[in-house]
Amino acid sequence: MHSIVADYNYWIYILLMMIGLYAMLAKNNLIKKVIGMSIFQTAIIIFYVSIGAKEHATIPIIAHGHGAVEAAIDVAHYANPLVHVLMLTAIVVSVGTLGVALAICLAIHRKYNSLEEDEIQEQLQ
Amino acid sequence: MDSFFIGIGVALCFLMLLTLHRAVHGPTAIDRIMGVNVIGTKTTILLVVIGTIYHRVDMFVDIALAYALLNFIVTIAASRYFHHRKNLIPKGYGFRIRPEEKK
Amino acid sequence: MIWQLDLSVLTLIVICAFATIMVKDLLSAAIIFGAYSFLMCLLWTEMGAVDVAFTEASVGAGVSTVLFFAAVYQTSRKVGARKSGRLLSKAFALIAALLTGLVLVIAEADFPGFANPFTPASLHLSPYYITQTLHDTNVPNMVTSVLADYRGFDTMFETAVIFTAGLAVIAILRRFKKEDRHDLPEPYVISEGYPDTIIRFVARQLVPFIQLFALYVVAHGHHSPGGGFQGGVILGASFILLAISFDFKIVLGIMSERWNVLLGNIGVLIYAGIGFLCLLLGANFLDYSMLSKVLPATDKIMARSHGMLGIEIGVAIAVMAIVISIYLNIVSHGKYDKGL
Amino acid sequence: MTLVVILLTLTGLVFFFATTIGILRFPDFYSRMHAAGKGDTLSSLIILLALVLYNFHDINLANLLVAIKILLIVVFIFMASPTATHAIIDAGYEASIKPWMKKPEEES
Repeated sequence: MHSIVADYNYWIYILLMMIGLYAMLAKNNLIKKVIGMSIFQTAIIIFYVSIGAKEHATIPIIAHGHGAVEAAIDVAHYANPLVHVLMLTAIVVSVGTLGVALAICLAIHRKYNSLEEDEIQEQLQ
Repeated sequence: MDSFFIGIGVALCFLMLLTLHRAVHGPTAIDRIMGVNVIGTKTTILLVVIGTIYHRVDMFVDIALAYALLNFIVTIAASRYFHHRKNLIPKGYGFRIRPEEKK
Repeated sequence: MIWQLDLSVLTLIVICAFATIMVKDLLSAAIIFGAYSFLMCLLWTEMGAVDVAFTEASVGAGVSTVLFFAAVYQTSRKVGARKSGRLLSKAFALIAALLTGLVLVIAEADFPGFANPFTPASLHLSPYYITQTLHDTNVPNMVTSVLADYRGFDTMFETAVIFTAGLAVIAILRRFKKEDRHDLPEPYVISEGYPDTIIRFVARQLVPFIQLFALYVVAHGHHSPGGGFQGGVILGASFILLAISFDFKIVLGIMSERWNVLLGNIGVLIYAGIGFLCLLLGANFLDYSMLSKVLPATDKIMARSHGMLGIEIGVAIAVMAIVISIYLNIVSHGKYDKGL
Repeated sequence: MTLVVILLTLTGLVFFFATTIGILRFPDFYSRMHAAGKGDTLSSLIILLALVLYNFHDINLANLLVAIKILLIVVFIFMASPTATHAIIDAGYEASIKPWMKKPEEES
């Protein structure tokens, strides 16, 4: 019970990853598959950001106020900025992949007039 | 005072859960749009509340401002659908077909 | 992090994810996915990842949900009926997903504890960034300094990836010649000839504020959350708002296709060009401290800060152009004559 | 000051609660939208005002800037939220949703 609450983020990321994977594999509709891919991506982002989280830590921007700069910076006082950088770019890249995936869906719909996987396969045979 | 704001945040999350019922189960797609619109407003406020809990509101207020400006786009884009295509509840949509939809 | 909010928001997220997958209507799925992205933004904020939250806010509210809507409008809203032969493949998919979950659950036992400040990820590299950022670059926002300076090479290729995505969308959808377009479906138009004065008026009032705010986000990214990616996405979203509330043509009038592609190129070129400028001045690629020779009245530390600003501007221009380009191609079926 | 902040926040929360009850319990789309549009805008105004007061504990430039930004959020919510409501209701009207009547119409 303790580990379920303490590692809640990790459990949820596993659950979301399973939901996304299931949608990508089982759903018949291509746009549903794209939504599953997006959920999968966000699961991975949750994992990374959870690794970077620290208890009692503030956001990774140094409180500079106006003129007063802290002399010594306590590392445990700021959240890990590295994972934030990696995930920030991952989100913007996910827009790019989303755009390409939807463009491919549109091109498929143009040619086969359907977004269902099995109907497209019937037409292909 | 911090625990007071955390309580406010949790209460807002609970209200979002109730609104999510409308967004998830809402009989028509338009009810869903309405639910998402309300969730968006609550998100804007929760962002400022979280900033208050962190004692760094000056850093969080920009995100809330972005939401206040952009939240509008999703709603308009979604609601425009019904001007040309009026099939509100086509057959087989939603989680299950309710008795009143079968008419 | 605030664990009370953490628990509540994560529970809401799981409900949203289930609903998005289960609902049998693509438009509703896209709408619930919008709520999912709002909740994601809350989760990042609550864990202290403000820059990630800002990106998610601008992307989720401005672009990705609208792209889903556009794709659903241009294709069809219907999800096909269930067929009997699908049951077996669904069972296989369920087994595969459960197996993946099982492997991850077993691996979870070895994960460092959540919110532990002494995990391996937080011990080796990131303490340097946290303690030295202000000393090295005079930029209080560590995320900006790591993004644009310490890991600038990485970010350059991320920008190149986005640029490639824009090119790929153009290559897949765009038909330049009129005679090639006979097989294309008619794009679904919602805004043309629709006289809704209220929405038009409010959109016309809001768009300048959105663009001004985007410029502020780009310029102020050194001191507060924000930066090139976020500002670029917000700028792109302002054009999307114009296209939705007015007309497809008005966006093309402001930003023609030629200019759009050119701006995408210019953005990536600014990034790479600043890197090469550093190379010419005798430093390493993207080592901005040598820019102090060119910029008047700056020492090496401030030169790094100014170099970052130049890069953020390049990223913002590229991202804006690519977002607009992807949107215009998807809504007009690559015809650029009319659309959403 | 703290008392005023707590009172304002709780008032906003009550209005939010009323909004949610309205969204859940009203019988048809138009009345639900009525609850959502009005209650949401008002309660966001009240809670954000409380947060402005709470963050404005001592007067200096930084705090003034934050207060102005939060008030700008209020302004934009007041511009955008009613317009969004208008757009949704318009969509519902165009999709020919029938308003709810107290006496259900005769089965046809």
